Amino acid sequence: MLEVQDVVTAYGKIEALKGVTLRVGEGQITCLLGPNGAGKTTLMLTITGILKPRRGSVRFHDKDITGQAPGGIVRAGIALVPENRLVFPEMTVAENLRAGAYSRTGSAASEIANDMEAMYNRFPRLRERSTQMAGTLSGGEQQMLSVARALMARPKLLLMDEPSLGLAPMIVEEIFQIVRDLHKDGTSIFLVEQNAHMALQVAHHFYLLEQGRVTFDGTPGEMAEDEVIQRAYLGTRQTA
Amino acid sequence: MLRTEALSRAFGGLQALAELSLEVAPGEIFGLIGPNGSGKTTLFNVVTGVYPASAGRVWLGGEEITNLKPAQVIRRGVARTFQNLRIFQRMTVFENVWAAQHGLPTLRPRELVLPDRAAEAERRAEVRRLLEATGLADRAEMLAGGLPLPDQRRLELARALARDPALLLLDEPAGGMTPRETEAMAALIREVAAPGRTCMVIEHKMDMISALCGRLCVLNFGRKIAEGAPDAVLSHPDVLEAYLGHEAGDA
Amino acid sequence: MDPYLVSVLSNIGMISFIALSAYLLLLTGEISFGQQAYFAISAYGSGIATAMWGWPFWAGLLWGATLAGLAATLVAIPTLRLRGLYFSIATLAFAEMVRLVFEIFTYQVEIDGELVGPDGSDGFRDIRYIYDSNVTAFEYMLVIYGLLALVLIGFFVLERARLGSVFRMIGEDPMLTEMQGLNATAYKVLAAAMAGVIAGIGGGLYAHLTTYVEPKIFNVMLGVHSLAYGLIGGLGTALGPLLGVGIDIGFLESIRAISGYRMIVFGGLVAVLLIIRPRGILDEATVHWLRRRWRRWIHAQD
Amino acid sequence: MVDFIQNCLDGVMVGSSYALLAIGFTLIFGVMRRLNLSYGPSIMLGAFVGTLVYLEFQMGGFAVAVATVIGAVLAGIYVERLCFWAIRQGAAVASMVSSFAIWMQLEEIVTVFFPERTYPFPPLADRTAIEIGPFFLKLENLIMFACAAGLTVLLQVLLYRTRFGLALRAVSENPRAARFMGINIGRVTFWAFALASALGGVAAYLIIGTDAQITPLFGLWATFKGLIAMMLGGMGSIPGAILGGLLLGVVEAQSTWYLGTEYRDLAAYALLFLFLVFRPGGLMGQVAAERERAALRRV
Repeated sequence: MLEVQDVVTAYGKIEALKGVTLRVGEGQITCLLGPNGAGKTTLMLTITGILKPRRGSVRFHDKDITGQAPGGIVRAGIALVPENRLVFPEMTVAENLRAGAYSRTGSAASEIANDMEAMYNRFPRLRERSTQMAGTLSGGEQQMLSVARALMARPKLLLMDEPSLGLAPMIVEEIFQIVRDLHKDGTSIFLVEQNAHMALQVAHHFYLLEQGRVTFDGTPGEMAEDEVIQRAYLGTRQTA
Repeated sequence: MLRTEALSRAFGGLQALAELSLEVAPGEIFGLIGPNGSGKTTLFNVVTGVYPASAGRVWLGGEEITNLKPAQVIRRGVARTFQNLRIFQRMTVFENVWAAQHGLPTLRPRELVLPDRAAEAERRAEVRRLLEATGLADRAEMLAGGLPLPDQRRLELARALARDPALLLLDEPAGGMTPRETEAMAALIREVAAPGRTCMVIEHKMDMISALCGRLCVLNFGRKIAEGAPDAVLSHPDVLEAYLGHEAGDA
Repeated sequence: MDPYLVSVLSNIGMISFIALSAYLLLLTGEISFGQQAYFAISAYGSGIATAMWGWPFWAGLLWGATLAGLAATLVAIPTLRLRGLYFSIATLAFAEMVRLVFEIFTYQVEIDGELVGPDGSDGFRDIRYIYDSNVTAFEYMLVIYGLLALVLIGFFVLERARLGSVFRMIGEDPMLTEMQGLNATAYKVLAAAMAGVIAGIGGGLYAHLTTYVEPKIFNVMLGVHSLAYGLIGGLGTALGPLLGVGIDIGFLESIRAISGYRMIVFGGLVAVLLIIRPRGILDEATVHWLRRRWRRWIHAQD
Repeated sequence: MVDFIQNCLDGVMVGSSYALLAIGFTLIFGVMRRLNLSYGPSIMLGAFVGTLVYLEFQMGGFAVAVATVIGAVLAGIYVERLCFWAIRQGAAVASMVSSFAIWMQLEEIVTVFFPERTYPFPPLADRTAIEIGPFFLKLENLIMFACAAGLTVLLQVLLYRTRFGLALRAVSENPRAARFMGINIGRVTFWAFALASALGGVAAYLIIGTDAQITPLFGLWATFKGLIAMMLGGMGSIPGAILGGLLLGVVEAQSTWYLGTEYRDLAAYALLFLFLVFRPGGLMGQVAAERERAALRRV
């Protein structure tokens, strides 16, 4: 459904992505692993149209979306749950959700209200806090709001940039449960994670991004067998 | 060397450090691990006076340094590096390391304007030695902003060493590095940085941490959940639960 | 020498002091809209000393510059805690306060049957020391450039010394500077005091050249110009602000075709330069590059 | 006591013009987190377009008002493209200095075309004074006060009830996240500037109308009054801008009465300086100060 072909993205002279090729299958959970500074967030920004690639193409549903404006890409059906959640702290929970639906110019107000209702049903805690400022929410609640806000755009593909970052293990479990539920409801998911253990439980396909290059491409089974990845992203006990 | 007693720091409702008591012995390499946001960097910030502590106390080598101003803490023999890399981008590599000497207690205020020839030559030679040791000598005259990431991390280390600190705080010194670069950095810490001083290292790279550190402390929600030798700590059930995840336990 | 040329050059020299003053603060990362306040304080202070108290010129100039430095220190202590925009606006507010105080400041004594001294918004006339002592305009220009040379030498010493490096460190990252064991606030106050003295020297020279100062000259436009000179000419070296002054007064003011449109050209020039060269023509990278070329050239000669 | 209250009333009346100017400043600062110092000169330029229409075509109040607003918006957009849009993020200070440079430019453009010291402007209302007990109010000031109040309500509705307002607030709180929602930041800031300039045009029309004459110095006056009012109120808060404007007006009126005209501006700057040193967040600044602290924490 999403095909990234030989993408090069640079900040000035420094190439953060040095020819990345990968694909995200329809109805699948695809996971991208990699160390800090490998270019994972840059890839997310390139897919969402915030950064323009110097070379290569991004195709979504067989349509070239390279270099389109971010608004157009959201309308095409790709929404991002950004790293560090990035909720609007001095707007209420309800306003945050409305901001998520900003790009849906075609939808009637009632339709958006219905979707907000659906979000409150999926995340009851957000309903309780719908008139609170988002900045007063706990980290886990903010992450849920961030996911709900992205879903308000009715995406076909949901990009999630390190949703477990800085969250307590129990909340991480919860977030991954949400990922499973969303997948069950038919949303394709492209997940950026450092928490390889959790990702292994949900993802259908793995990519490893290192220094701007894809250095591994395979199934969870293949990944679990790869010794280098074992050591870098899973194992701690072998060397300990 | 460094001792904290019930050290706490809150940001609004968020408890970044909760009654943390630690003791780091002179000469050891002490590892600090834990999930993102568990308070590791906050500990460095409170120790170096960037944030005042909400409660609790800090001692450095027997002297209480709780809530001293950053410059005062640093002048008592502490140096640090930064997780998100802070270098003086508009200065050359050489100047970055040279800059660390401006605030040395041994440098008299007059020397900021009118240096003693001999002493200044000796200090400049020391900068060159450090650049040599960290493998940056051939880039001394480059503007630091143009260095690749691993070199910037090494530059931070060289700059910290220029203060010849008794306590060296390293915040993810191998962050964003490939395994090979990580090994090189570990060797640099072990052979150049650590001898003759106390080090505290924050890292997410368990290979590096367990090979480098004599003792580890694991933080979660600002609290200590385990402390001790790497083997014991990394198989501690709470640590697996909070930081390493269940799978590691099964592997 | 042509009297017109002497007057233009004298002007360039005097304005250079206040441009260097703003530049020194720019090095520490602070934008001051208010250096004209110290220029004014010294203009009045040194004028009062020579015209009313009968002090010699050099003592009056020293006194004016000292007053300016003291005032700058006193203002710096509370305001340097403020960051960025807040500091800039505070300096602006202070400078306007100084100007408005001079609008109502009256202190006159009778000398040889005539009232001498500041008279509110009518200004301060007859600061005649230079003329009474038969110093020619050309000689006075040499005095200005002599002092400017001294200040510039001071800057070059500073740039090579650790202190200059401390100022630049603060300009880049005050927190990281603290992490090198340096009290960033104290050094900023020092920089502000030095900047006050430098502006003060310019102010004292100005009062004695024109023999007449009035409060409205020291308005915000003077402050902004002096700030803009550094930003145009470049923040990589003390020659940057001088280049800025030269471009504005020496070049733009002397082209007939744009007389009456000078602000249009100057304003546009500043705006465009801030887009394409945010740290001026002679910025740090350019200065670094030039130094390397120079060193290489020297090597090649050996 | 009667004097004191009359001064307060006068202050509030004059202060409503400061409040009008501060709203535009605040709108721009709220969205961009940057200061537009050439706000005053750009609406001054707009007012001179109005004067041109008044003098050349002998048209009345409404046409002049429209011309003023159009001129102000065009000048505002010029400033936005050159000093804000072209200078990218992280350069708040560069934008501020650049807007100061453009200030000088705009002022000189006006003086080239309008070399006289003052020009006539259609008066806003007859100089009728309204008596309430021992107190006097002027009709034109009441109009201004009503406009300030009305515009505040309108702005609050726009900010809190419309899609554009949602986008505007999203951009000011977190531009990065706003982009992920598909909000076009460039477009939002463009329209915010246009809106602020239009408001400034209205303010200029009302303020200059009360004097019935205009000078190029209006730009400097408008920037300083609006800026001081905004900083007193707390940067980025619209109710704060109103309060700051009124406070400034009252302080000026009282100092004029008790100390004399020559102390009026001095008192205003002294107040600003003291506020900056002791309460940089301004009257309504708790929120802004909190935000600063939050930003610091992320360092």
